[in-house]
Amino acid sequence: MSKAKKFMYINRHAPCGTVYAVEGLEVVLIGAAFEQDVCMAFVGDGVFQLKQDQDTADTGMKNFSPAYRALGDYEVNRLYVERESLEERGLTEDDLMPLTWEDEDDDWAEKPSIHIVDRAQLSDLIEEQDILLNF
Amino acid sequence: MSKAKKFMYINRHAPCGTVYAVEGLEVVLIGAAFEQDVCMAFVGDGVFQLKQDQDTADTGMKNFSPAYRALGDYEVNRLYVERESLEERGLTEDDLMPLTWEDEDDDWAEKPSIHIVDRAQLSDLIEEQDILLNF
Amino acid sequence: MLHTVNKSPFESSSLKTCLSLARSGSDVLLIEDGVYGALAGSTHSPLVTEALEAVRVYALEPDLKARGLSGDRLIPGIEVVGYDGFVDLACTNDKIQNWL
Amino acid sequence: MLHTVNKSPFESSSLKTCLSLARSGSDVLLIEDGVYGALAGSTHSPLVTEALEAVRVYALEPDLKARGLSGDRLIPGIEVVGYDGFVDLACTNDKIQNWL
Amino acid sequence: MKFSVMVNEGPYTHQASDSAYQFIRAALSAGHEIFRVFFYHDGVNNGTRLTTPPQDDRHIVNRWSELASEHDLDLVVCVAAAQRRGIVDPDEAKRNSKDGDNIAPGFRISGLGQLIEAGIESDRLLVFGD
Amino acid sequence: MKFSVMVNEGPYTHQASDSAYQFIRAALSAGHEIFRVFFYHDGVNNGTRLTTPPQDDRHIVNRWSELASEHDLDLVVCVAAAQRRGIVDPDEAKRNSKDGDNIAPGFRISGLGQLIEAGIESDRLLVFGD
Repeated sequence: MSKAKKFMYINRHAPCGTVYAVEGLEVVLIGAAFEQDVCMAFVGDGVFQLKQDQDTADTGMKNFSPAYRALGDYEVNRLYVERESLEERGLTEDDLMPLTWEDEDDDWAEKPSIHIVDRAQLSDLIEEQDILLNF
Repeated sequence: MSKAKKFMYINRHAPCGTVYAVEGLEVVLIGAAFEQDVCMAFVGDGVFQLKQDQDTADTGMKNFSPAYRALGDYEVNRLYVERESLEERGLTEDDLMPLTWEDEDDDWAEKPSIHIVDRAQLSDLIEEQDILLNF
Repeated sequence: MLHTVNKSPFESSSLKTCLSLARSGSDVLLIEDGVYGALAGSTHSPLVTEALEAVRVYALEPDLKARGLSGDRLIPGIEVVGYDGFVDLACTNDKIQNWL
Repeated sequence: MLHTVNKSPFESSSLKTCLSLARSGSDVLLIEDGVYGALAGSTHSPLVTEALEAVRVYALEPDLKARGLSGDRLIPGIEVVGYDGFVDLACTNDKIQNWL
Repeated sequence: MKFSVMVNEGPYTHQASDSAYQFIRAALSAGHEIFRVFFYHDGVNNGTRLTTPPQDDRHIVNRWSELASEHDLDLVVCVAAAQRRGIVDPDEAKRNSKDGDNIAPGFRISGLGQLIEAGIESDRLLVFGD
Repeated sequence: MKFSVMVNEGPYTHQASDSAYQFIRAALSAGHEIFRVFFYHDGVNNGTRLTTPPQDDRHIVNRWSELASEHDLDLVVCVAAAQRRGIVDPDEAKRNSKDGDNIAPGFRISGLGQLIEAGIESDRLLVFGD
């Protein structure tokens, strides 16, 4: 196979009202097996996907939010969250699930997966990619 | 059957990007047979449904916009268009299809079906209805 | 009259359109992604806070919880109801406009 | 880089989000209901006019015609292309971001 | 009170079908009557018996079928919308020369008049959709 | 140039399927290659042979089948998304104990890996959806 491509999954939908978030996560987890260069971005209502304490029991819907915690195990450990999107929604980083991954090159140190970036930084990151998929 | 109910069909979607406009029109035309008190409102992007000169040939999609001209024959002759929605979109009444109906109580005089109303008037009209369906 | 709004005000104009057309004294119920409109401290909060002077605003608790939103994060004056409360609102109001 | 926007700016935040993240020199193609963003004299026209200083904006002609929008109603500086032009834009740009 | 409910989106993609289901359950619990549930637009996709969702998720179609059976609900799929989207019962399959059908138990296919009738005959009509 | 296209919405409800079709036709006319068309989310609903749209409208499903036949296109329906929405081929019908299938000619059901592979193997990946 040729050189790895850079895949960015841009999450722009809120988690429960539509299926995009959960079916997007399924793509990311399957895609992780292909040894490409993978990252995720959370923009607009997509930042709500990472909100702590989601509990869908009273809606009868499946709670898939714990699956984000598995991303680190799949070596998906660069989750970029747009600062402006958080601020517009009255959220801070403390509202988000504390997602981490273990760095095997650093004695399995636990490191944060979530990186808060501003709009200009996100714009640069988007420009670096080869493949962009929105969920 | 009991006294006629007041049905208002509120059209809020643009005509071609989604099926709501055309499937909404199908409801209105079928519903006309039930001898209820029927009117339509066009709000937000719904005002684009009445735009003149729609030509879908190059998209391969069906052009259903001529069907609005049939509404008068089905005695659906009160089409309320929100003035503010037109203005926000840079449109005027002249951009809309000239829809008419023939008034059998007035020697079949041809009368306009489209009535431009402002937001406050539309709000009052909504309040008068029994059944509200959005397309 | 009962109005329901099911879309996020950050991505869709539904809430704004609803509040511009709902008459004074109406009930407005936020459901599904519409409950994000109940969040305090957002760019859309002032719109809802202002609307509360004319209409009652409710948010559906199961949909709030599903999205990790608790009562202390909501705009003061918004009432939280369950599906039973939704049914009650649909009974006490003589007509319903669902802003889809 | 090519960005496509397929939603009306009057009902959805897609165009605004796209323009806030598209870098200078990008191509932005309006398709489907996104072509309403090309309309001159609307409340969203200033946003697009301003963006034209940094990016090229295109609108898909079949989608404009389907909606009854002709060239003389568009914001000056927007280029109208057909599906063949869409294909060309997808070739000349090395990557594509579809703002769905 | 007599309710009718319109469902405009298919299973899973939007929450509409879930919300409608929960509303109806709550209404039935409170002793209200459900005159009809009308499936329109992509809502007709709730009426296929061919779905197999993940085992740890709710089965939206079966849930409708079971609720219909328990409470004798009238679940009506719009024929025009169903034809565009491929939901067919044995009659429709025959009429349109299809080699099979996919309608789920408890659903029936009928015309848009059933929606208007629901509006006329019910005290309240609620709509869930995109 | 080698393109792949992802379609995320079903027929008729959104323009996505029409736009994807027109784009692919234009790309083929210009001499480009279509590596794969991948149907995800409600896009899987493009792959049912049970639709019967009005006679004066385009037949979206048949149009895909015909284009696939003419140009040997690879039309892949995501299995996970299809299971949630009731699109099945004979194999899937057997595996999930369904009494029939509804897949349209020219479509095949496969996994999400086919999408990732399309991204890797193609020069460009375009997405059409809601």
